Amino acid sequence: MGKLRFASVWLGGCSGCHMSFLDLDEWLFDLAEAVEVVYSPVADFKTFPENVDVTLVEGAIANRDHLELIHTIRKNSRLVVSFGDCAVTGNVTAMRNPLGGADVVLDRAYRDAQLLRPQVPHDDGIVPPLIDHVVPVHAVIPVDLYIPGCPPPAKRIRAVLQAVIEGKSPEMIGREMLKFG
Amino acid sequence: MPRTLTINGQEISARSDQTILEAAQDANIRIPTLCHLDGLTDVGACRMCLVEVTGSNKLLPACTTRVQEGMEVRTDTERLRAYRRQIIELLFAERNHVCAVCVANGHCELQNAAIAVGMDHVRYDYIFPRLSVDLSHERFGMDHNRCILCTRCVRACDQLEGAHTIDVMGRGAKSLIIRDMNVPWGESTTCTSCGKCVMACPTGALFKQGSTVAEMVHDAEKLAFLKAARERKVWNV
Amino acid sequence: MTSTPTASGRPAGNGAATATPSDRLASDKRYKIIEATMRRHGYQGHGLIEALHSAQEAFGYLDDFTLRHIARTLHLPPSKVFGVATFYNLFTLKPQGAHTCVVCLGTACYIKGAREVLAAIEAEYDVKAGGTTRDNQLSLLTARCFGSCALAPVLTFDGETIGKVAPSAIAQQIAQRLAAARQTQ
Amino acid sequence: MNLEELNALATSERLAQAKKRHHIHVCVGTACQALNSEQIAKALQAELKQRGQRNDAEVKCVGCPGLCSLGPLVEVESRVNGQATTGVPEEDRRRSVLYQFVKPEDAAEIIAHLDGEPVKRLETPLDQPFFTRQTKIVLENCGKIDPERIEDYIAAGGYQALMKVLTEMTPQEVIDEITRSGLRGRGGAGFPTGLKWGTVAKADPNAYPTNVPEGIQSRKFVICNGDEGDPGAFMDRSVMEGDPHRILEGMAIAAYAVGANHGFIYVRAEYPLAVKRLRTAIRQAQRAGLLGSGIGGTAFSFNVDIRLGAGAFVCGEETALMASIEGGRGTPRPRPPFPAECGLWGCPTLINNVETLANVPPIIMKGAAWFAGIGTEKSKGTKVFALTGQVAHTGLIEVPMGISLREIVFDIGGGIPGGRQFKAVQTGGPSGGCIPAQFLDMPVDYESLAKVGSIMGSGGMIVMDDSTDMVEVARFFMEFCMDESCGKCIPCRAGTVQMHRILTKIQEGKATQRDIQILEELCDMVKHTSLCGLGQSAPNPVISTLRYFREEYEKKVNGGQRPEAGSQKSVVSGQKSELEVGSRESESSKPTAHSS
Repeated sequence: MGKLRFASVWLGGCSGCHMSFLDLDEWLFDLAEAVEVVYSPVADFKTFPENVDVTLVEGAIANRDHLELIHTIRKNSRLVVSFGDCAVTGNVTAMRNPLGGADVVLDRAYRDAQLLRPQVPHDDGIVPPLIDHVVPVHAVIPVDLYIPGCPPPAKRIRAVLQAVIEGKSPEMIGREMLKFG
Repeated sequence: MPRTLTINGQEISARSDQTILEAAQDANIRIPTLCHLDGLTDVGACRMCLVEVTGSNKLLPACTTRVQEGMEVRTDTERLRAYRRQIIELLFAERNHVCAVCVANGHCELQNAAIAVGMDHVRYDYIFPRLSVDLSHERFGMDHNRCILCTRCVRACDQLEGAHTIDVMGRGAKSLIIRDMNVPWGESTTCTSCGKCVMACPTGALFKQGSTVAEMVHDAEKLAFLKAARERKVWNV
Repeated sequence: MTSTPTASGRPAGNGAATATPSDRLASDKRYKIIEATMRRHGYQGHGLIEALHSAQEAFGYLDDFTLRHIARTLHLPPSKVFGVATFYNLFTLKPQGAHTCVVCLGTACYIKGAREVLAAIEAEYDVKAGGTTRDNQLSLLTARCFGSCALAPVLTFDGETIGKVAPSAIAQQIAQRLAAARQTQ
Repeated sequence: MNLEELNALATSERLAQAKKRHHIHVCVGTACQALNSEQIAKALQAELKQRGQRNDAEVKCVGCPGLCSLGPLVEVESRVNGQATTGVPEEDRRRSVLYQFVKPEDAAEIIAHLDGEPVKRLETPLDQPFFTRQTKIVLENCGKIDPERIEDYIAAGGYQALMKVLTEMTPQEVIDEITRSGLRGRGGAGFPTGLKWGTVAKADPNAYPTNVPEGIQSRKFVICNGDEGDPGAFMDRSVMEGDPHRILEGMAIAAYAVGANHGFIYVRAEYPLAVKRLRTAIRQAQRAGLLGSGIGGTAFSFNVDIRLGAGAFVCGEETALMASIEGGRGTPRPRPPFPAECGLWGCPTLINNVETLANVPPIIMKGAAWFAGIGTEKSKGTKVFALTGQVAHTGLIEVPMGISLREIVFDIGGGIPGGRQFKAVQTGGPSGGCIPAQFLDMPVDYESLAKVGSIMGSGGMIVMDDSTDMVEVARFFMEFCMDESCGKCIPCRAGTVQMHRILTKIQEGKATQRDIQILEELCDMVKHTSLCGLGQSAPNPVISTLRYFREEYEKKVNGGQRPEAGSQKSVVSGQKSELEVGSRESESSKPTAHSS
């Protein structure tokens, strides 16, 4: 059996889930035995590859770039895993939603709160256009597995990945595996 | 007169004035609840404690249904589990329950219920209503984002404190917990600042000022104690 | 809050800021009507909804002062009175415009195009259902069913029923009535 | 007033009426009144005065004769050959003419033609199926008597049933008679009325803690539920407006049977005319000694109060209605205990719908066997329907149970106008369902309607033609339930919001098959877990349209064309349109980087 082609992506989130992933410490070496990392914010890849076996998605869908990427991810991945509360629920990233839309949020961040030169950065490509409402990943594409937690504890990540490597579906039951927050 | 009934096949006896929920609690059988709180009257609103009873074509709330002789109760069927998960998902979608930044994280009955029903994600669209946080009271705060409208605070204020400062305004999804005529908490002229509502709250909707994430531990048992002490002179010291 | 004219043109329930509550209760005869309703129910809590009906009829809406007065008189907690006043659709806490248009959205009206009628009025008067125009002339409301289904789609203008209305004609029908009302003033 | 006095009043009133050769009935029901029918009555009266014919003709304002779509209606009943002497003239010497779309300026012509040929241009035939296919029990007085005169009701045999039960029957005999008649609740669920009465009669007023307010001398209550909230239903309104004393009499009989001394009529505030006429009727009945203490010279006392709703559909639910009468928020509570044991202020309480109570006096007078002879085996008597929507004759009809939908829609209703095809008939309002053409020959009774996924409901019957978008119908009713949910229980409060959201997405073409699956799961959950009837039946319009018109859902989900009529453009939320744009773009453009 060849190695699983493994990817992780960082969308609208704080990267805390990836930090927690790194908390797997020495088990990361075991993981490296079983998977080949083909795309990740902790490695240098430019485009999301094809034929990925499992992709961990951290973060909610918050802008146009996320929207584009998530469809590619779904198309190219056998297993898409919503990784952490932002991906699963929208979480902190989605706390801007009740404000009512992208413009209001940009005003709050770049105009109203600034004393010097209040303006929204407008140069091309500087900031991907925000979508009006942040949504969890499964609101856009079908998702195969959900790992709640902000961030998910390393043990929980390991339990899921262990099962995936062994070709089983992880048992998402109980406080250890399911607690949000 | 005692009644004999079965819950999940287990034969138990109960007093005739007991509800299914009370009988189950005495027999150490757990039935999930949200709007129930020992020490307050039951309203049968959250529907988490619905059980199947042989011979009834309707599901019955365990908290308000009295036991009957020979009753066969099932509390944990696949169908009930599916309904309970849907109810919890509806609550999470209805308002802004962000566990990660909630004062009650780790001490929340809604969060616990989500774990119990096996909720790994919410299938419904999040509504993201715009709701306020009332920090006008010097000791307590109210975050409507976290409120599940269980009315435990309303009942605690009315039945245990006797102030009836708190009630519900509006209706349907627009219902809102209010103090007096929808005044900021700090301006309420009837509130005694006794804190019973805060004790009664199952989530992070009511909290002590100064609590930060995961620091707010409710003290709901105090209310049951208070009632027992007042009415039956029972001090479990 | 400031004094706002009601449908009848009389000053609304909010008196001058200097008047004491008892002044206001004594000077405004409309409180006598509410008083009579409450007396009829023995000043007991079960008369609350009837009292709110009286107050709404007398003032056109329910203001804070009146709600507090009713709460005091019926020995009810203010939060309960407020909870009841906001539960029922017919009670309103905001002053209404000089004229009121209520569009029926019952099933019979709905399938005969009540939505389009409502949309036409909303567009013409730049007001959303439940709101009042900026000049306080027209409040636009919706109702669940007048039971006048044979006249569907139907609406009322200041209590007058207008049946079988067409989306294309309704704006003008209302304009005529508003103009007529202005002339009689 | 005792029985002799009642009979004397009835006789003298009949004699007075017999002196008139022409009885001109002007409908002043809500629909006709909205079309100025009171002006017509005034014009007719003025015309009579001018012509000096006042002595042999009278103008009477009456309740709804039913054919609202042709209103304002004026009916002229004349004695053709008889003499204006004493005695009640025979029926066959009377002639009735019905005028439609009458205007005040038609008064002169109508009066001028009283003795000659009817005014042809205004006449509408009375032998059309709309009238001939009906059987009137509940509505027998509507359109015939002046609802604001108790004498008129008494002359038509009113309050005889009350006198009969008070002087000849024990409460148990009354309950037995109602039980034998097979009468079932006309408010929706069809619970056997006799059984309900019997339960309240047997209930112990001290079984539960009570808190009856001071000044109300009763430990059991009778409530008439006049909170007719289904959109498209106005049966109860017409009865309350057209024959209010009938309801009072039915309530008094029920109160005698169950042992109550106080009653409430809970009426929608949206029905001001009904409220006014009921108030008048109560005053008149009290003055005549037919309400109050010592009714009919017996020891029986019964008072009636009116309570106004304030715009909350959920108050049609029994426990919510009682909470509202007690002055609170109209939120329901779990049952048991049932109102029959623990109702208003904790007392045993009988709640019956307007139409149910209106059936009571004729059952007492004509007997249970007579009533049970009408209708089907399990559904006895008649049912009043408000026939509306895409049908030629809209209005109020009363038909024997068991009549087919086809007879109602095509014979009585005159079929679908505008050359369109029948598509469905919606019964039971927001709690009911849409019945497709394949069931047109089905008998209309409680069980048959339930079998096809609808309910009898209170009697709204809305006909839909082939231009109707059934998903939109489902969305409309879901919006209604969402707005009317009291918010107490989670499944109804939050479930209706989510179901409405999915239906809206379907209408906007933004839903997937998965959404339909989630919708169906929600329907099942909300139906079985909601606290009260509002939530439990809220999914019904969705379930029934999914059952019979699933292809319309599928078409929209799969990006098909929407039917042109009935569909509404809803507000498109920014969120959804963004996602759509994104999903289209993602297919063509290559992602370049991820962002943080």
